[in-house]
Amino acid sequence: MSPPSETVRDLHERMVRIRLFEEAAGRLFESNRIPGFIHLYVGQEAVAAGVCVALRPDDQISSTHRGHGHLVAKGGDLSRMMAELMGKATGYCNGKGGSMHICDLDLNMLGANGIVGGGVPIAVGAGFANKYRDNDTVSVAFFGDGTTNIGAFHEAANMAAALALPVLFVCENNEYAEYTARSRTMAIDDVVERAAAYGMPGMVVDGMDAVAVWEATTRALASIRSGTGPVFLEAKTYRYYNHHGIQTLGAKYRTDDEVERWRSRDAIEALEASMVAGGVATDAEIAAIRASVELEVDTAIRFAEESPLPLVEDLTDNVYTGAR
Amino acid sequence: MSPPSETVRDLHERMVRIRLFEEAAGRLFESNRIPGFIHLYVGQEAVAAGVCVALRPDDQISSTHRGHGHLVAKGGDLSRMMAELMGKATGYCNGKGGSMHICDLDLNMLGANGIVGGGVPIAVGAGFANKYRDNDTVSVAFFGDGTTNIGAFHEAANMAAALALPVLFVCENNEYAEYTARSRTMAIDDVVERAAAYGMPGMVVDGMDAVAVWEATTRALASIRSGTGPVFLEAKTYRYYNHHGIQTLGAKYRTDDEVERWRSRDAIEALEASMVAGGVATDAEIAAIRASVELEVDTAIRFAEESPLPLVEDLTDNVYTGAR
Amino acid sequence: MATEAAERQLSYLQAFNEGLAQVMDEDPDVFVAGEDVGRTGGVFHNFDGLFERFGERRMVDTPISEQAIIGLGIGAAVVGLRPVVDLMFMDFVLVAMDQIANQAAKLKYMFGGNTTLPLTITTMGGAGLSAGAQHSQSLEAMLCHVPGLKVVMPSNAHDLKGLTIASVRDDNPTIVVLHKKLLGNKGIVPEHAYEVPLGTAAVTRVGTDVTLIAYSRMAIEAGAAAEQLAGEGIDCEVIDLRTVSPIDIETVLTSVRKTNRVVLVHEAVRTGGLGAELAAQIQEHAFDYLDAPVARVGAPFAPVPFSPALESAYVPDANRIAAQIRETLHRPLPG
Amino acid sequence: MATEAAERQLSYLQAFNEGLAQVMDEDPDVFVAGEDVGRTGGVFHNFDGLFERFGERRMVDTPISEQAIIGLGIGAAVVGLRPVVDLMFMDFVLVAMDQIANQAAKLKYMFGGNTTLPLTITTMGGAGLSAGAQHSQSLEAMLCHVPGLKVVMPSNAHDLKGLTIASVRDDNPTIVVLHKKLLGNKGIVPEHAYEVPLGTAAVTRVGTDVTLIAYSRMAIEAGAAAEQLAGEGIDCEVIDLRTVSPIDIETVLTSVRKTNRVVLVHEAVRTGGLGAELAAQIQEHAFDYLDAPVARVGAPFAPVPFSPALESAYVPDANRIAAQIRETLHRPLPG
Ligand SMILES: Cc1ncc(C[n+]2csc(CCOP(=O)(O)OP(=O)(O)O)c2C)c(N)n1
Ligand SMILES: Cc1ncc(C[n+]2csc(CCOP(=O)(O)OP(=O)(O)O)c2C)c(N)n1
Ligand SMILES: [Mg+2]
Ligand SMILES: [Mg+2]
Repeated sequence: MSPPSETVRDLHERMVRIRLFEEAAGRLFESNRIPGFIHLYVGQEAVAAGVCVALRPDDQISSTHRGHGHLVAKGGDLSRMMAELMGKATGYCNGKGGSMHICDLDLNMLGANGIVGGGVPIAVGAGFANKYRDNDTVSVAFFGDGTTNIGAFHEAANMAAALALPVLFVCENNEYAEYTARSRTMAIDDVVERAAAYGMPGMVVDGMDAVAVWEATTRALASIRSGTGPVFLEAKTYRYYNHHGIQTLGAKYRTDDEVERWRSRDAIEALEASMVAGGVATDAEIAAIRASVELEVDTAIRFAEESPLPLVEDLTDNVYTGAR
Repeated sequence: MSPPSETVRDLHERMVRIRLFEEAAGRLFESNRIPGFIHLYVGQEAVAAGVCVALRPDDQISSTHRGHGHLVAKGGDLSRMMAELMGKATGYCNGKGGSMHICDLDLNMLGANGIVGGGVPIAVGAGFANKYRDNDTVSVAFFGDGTTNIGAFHEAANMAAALALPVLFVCENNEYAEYTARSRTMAIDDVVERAAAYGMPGMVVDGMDAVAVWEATTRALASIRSGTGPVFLEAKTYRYYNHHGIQTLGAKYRTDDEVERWRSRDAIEALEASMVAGGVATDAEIAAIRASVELEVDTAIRFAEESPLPLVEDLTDNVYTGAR
Repeated sequence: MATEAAERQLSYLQAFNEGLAQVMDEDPDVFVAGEDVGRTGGVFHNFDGLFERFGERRMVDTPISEQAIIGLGIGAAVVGLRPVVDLMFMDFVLVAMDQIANQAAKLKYMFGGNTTLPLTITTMGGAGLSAGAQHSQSLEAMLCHVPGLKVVMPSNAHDLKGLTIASVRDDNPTIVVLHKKLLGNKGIVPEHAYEVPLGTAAVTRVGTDVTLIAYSRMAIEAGAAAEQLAGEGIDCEVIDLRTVSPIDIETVLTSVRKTNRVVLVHEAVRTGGLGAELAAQIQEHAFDYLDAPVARVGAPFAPVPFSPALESAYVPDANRIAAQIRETLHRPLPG
Repeated sequence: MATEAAERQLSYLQAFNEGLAQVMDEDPDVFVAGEDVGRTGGVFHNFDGLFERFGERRMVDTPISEQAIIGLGIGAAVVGLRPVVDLMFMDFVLVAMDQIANQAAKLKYMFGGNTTLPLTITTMGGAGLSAGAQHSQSLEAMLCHVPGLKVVMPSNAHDLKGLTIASVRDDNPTIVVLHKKLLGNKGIVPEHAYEVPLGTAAVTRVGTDVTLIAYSRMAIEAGAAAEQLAGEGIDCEVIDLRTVSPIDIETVLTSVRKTNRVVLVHEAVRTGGLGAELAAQIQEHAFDYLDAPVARVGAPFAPVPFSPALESAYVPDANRIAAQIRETLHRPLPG
């Protein structure tokens, strides 16, 4: 099942949007224009793009501390995203959430999450609602390899399987949880081996190949929409930057060599090469896309920087719906 | 690996001690002489006995809400147990714990637990200490099938595997969690399928066959003591009474037929038959054991009934070690 | 309303069940999920008959997975359903605390308001059944410290039904805490689907000498203490908070300004319990009205003991409350 | 002790690290387990160098499994080790609350005293770094409500080292809460392995007009407020609680009986915070000494906002504390 050119271009553009947004966010973080913590998605773009291009707009996703990529891939507005990262009133969460809680309910992006595993049960809840409404919508839980070690993940995965809910579990296996190699926290070769514990079909895909991710997701979604229950998809990928912040090389928990090896398989470059080779796009067209996204990112930065800070008067707004 | 006659007699006696203690506790509960909740172990005796006979005295066990059988099998004093169930000052926990928190640290029985899954991480902690001390002691976590659905179990199992700890995970699969059939809470045929998710060797054994449990445990312990990490053992068994209390037949969540089918394979009766057939014991010897245990249980009941209640002055003792 | 209907008696348990059934009837988006809530009807029979009536689509048995049970409710609520999820015992709140306090409570705020979270959590609190340290706790103080949650702890059948309905209809995460020792208590319960508004206390006895403030089962014990003291010529006003977050502080202060003395009662551990917050607020807002320290009656600083001999000394009762009232009253006016 | 040693300066972080290293040196049964505590030396560098010094046997990296991390500590403690387990952020206490509050806290009591539980939990609390609603909380009130736990929240390098050592040596489950905004603060720290005894507050400034009670970072802000007010002729006594469970109520009451006015400060949400318990106890025990209501300064009833513009208004500071002190002092004596 090869994707139509339209789809390939879509995959590409979403990846570029993620990449350029994240690189910009990293620079702004480095220069203290973004406060707090930042967990960049750079390197993993093929996963978010591959999955989200395969989704329908009504399909929901729940995300993680490394959530910008998921929101961009689901169609997030870069200006409102950047404004949120800067803590501005015009941000997605009016500055109250920040990087780790960014969300767009209208796009059915149910939020990044600061708690490892915190978002997985929420996706399962959305999946429950879809089945309850019998509407063939699917919810997707994105999570990392390290997250499969936490209780909330386990309970949520089993719950989805036991109730045969329409949920796609997407494990972005970048081989590290913070600064700890996966091999030291689980005694299995592939995370997908966990799927069988729930009686869930498991699939593995090259997370540096957007088309492969799209194909795998498309197949998984067909199975899920047929009503047979959840599917587990492991995408092998890599984050270029450190867990947090913007360092790439020189870390002591992984070798520069390893980083370079993964970067040499960069998902965007690979797709661009194949697009050009396959006649899906010319170099000029690709450059134009990059330029247009760059403009969009610049606009987003300007929007964010010029946006007002939230008002202290609004500090305790939105703790409750309605009067407390 | 067939057990010596001595071992078979040991298995038998421990099972009889559990059975008669539990039947007595059930009657006392029915007549309101034991307060609170009671989760009887009757039907599952072969598991606790089979495992604990294979253990060394220094091996630790952690237990569950259905924990009397584990303590009896580890050598628990019936008088102090019965006194605890009755809330007496002479009980194992001076009346402060009750059925769900019964323990004997001297016997390395680290406590029953009222929280499903609560005791599993504790066994893993004991296993960590054993490895830390390099003493080739093993810790055992007993837990039910339903417990494998909770996060604490998952985290503990994975932790033990990741750190290659000397822990034996014993799942007593009695096919129900309270009043819910296992098939409705997990989409797998055998609980042991979960072992692979942790990279743990998994074994299945007939939990109505004490000798088989003993053999499987003995093999598992040899593997664990060799330093290769934890093992998962699923024992297929059945509880004769309801989840809580003393009803057996007439429940709406399982058929009487099913209950009778399991009871017809009663582990104690089966072992007794094979002991007689194999010349390990005569009918008279078996009757003598039953009689002697009955006496012990009667003594325990008398001890418990005649024991004083805890003093209200001691209500806030033992919240802390030393002055607060 | 006809008189006979108004006088109909239901047990606390039946009142809960009826309230829940009525909100399920009126709103097809309401479902219930939890351990043994479906086919079994709840281990306390709290959901009896609802499976037969609403079917397995709406009465959902779950695995033993408290975190995922709450998460299921959160996710379903975020996308527009109105879930009721059950934690069998209040002690299990601690197992699911991340999903309750880090997720459910904060989502709306963290999302800048862009969601509602019409989630109801039902659970069973309290001691008195020799259920031991992990099945007897009253943990409301932890929940009341978490912005974003509402918590109700009704003491009688009427309030329980009305607060259950109000909680399910409310658009915020709300925890309905039943008391496991009250299940059989009968009371007059109207048949229609009425609400007891969240955040409203009830003055259940009017008096002038001292204000007794309690909730859940302790409201009953407080009433008994007041009754007992009436014979001694002591005239207690009794307030049943009913909702513990938010607290109806106006009703409390109005009474305190009249009686000038206060005794707070709860089953929870005294230290750091809800009584601390009430005492702090009362002295903040009615300092000059107080003729004696605000007194607190609660459990000692220990886990709940198993033995009935200890548990009965652990849990406050009418006698201990009465003793505290006498002490509070016998304190001479500051001179 | 030589003068130069006594004057040696260490940062808060270094003091923690040194204290921990010293108890590890003195007792081979002490080990540390948690996420990235080993090879990485902790994400806050809190465990820097300990892996190199004590090796992977004693500095144990774990999977992301907060429940099992605490459970590992409990099990190891029950069989005789003296574990230190780390929860990277205090917010994650909620993920492991069952193991902390239902297991660790209650085990000794439930077992009728037949065990000790020399377990130390280290964690990092507090706001001020724009870390958002799930990485900035101060949740001590929940922990202080749980019998069986001890909780320390030091405000400076000296106390942190001494309390860390005392906590690890203590035979009870103790939670050492560092404040992530204090990590670089320097102070004089003796080199030897000294203890600051658990449960002892420090009077960090002697004064007569009002008693300011705080802990963790707010003790610093309280000191700054006192400094600021000294210029206005207001003479504050400042108490740094240091241990929040158990509270050193004697030191508090002695001061209150002298100053007759109290302002309590913490970073946690005001409602149901530790200030409530303190206010309740103070008016219980020193009612006749109070010339004004015990005042509480704390965070508003909302999750911690991300934006620095909001967060700085959310977290109390010297100015807000000073304003409250002025208000508390300007209240006329009851007449
Ligand atoms: C409950 C909890 N524990 C620990 C953390 C700290 N933490 C944040 S991200 C992370 C690693 C997550 O690893 P993984 O799931 O593989 O995702 P990745 O960062 O690789 O994308 C950790 C330990 C947290 N946020 N929540
Ligand atoms: C965290 C938690 N959730 C729910 C319960 C209530 N509960 C007690 S035992 C039990 C069923 C356990 O099933 P299983 O693990 O199969 O053990 P079994 O009772 O069959 O021996 C449940 C749900 C509990 N005690 N703790
Ligand atoms: Mg990872
Ligand atoms: Mg079972």
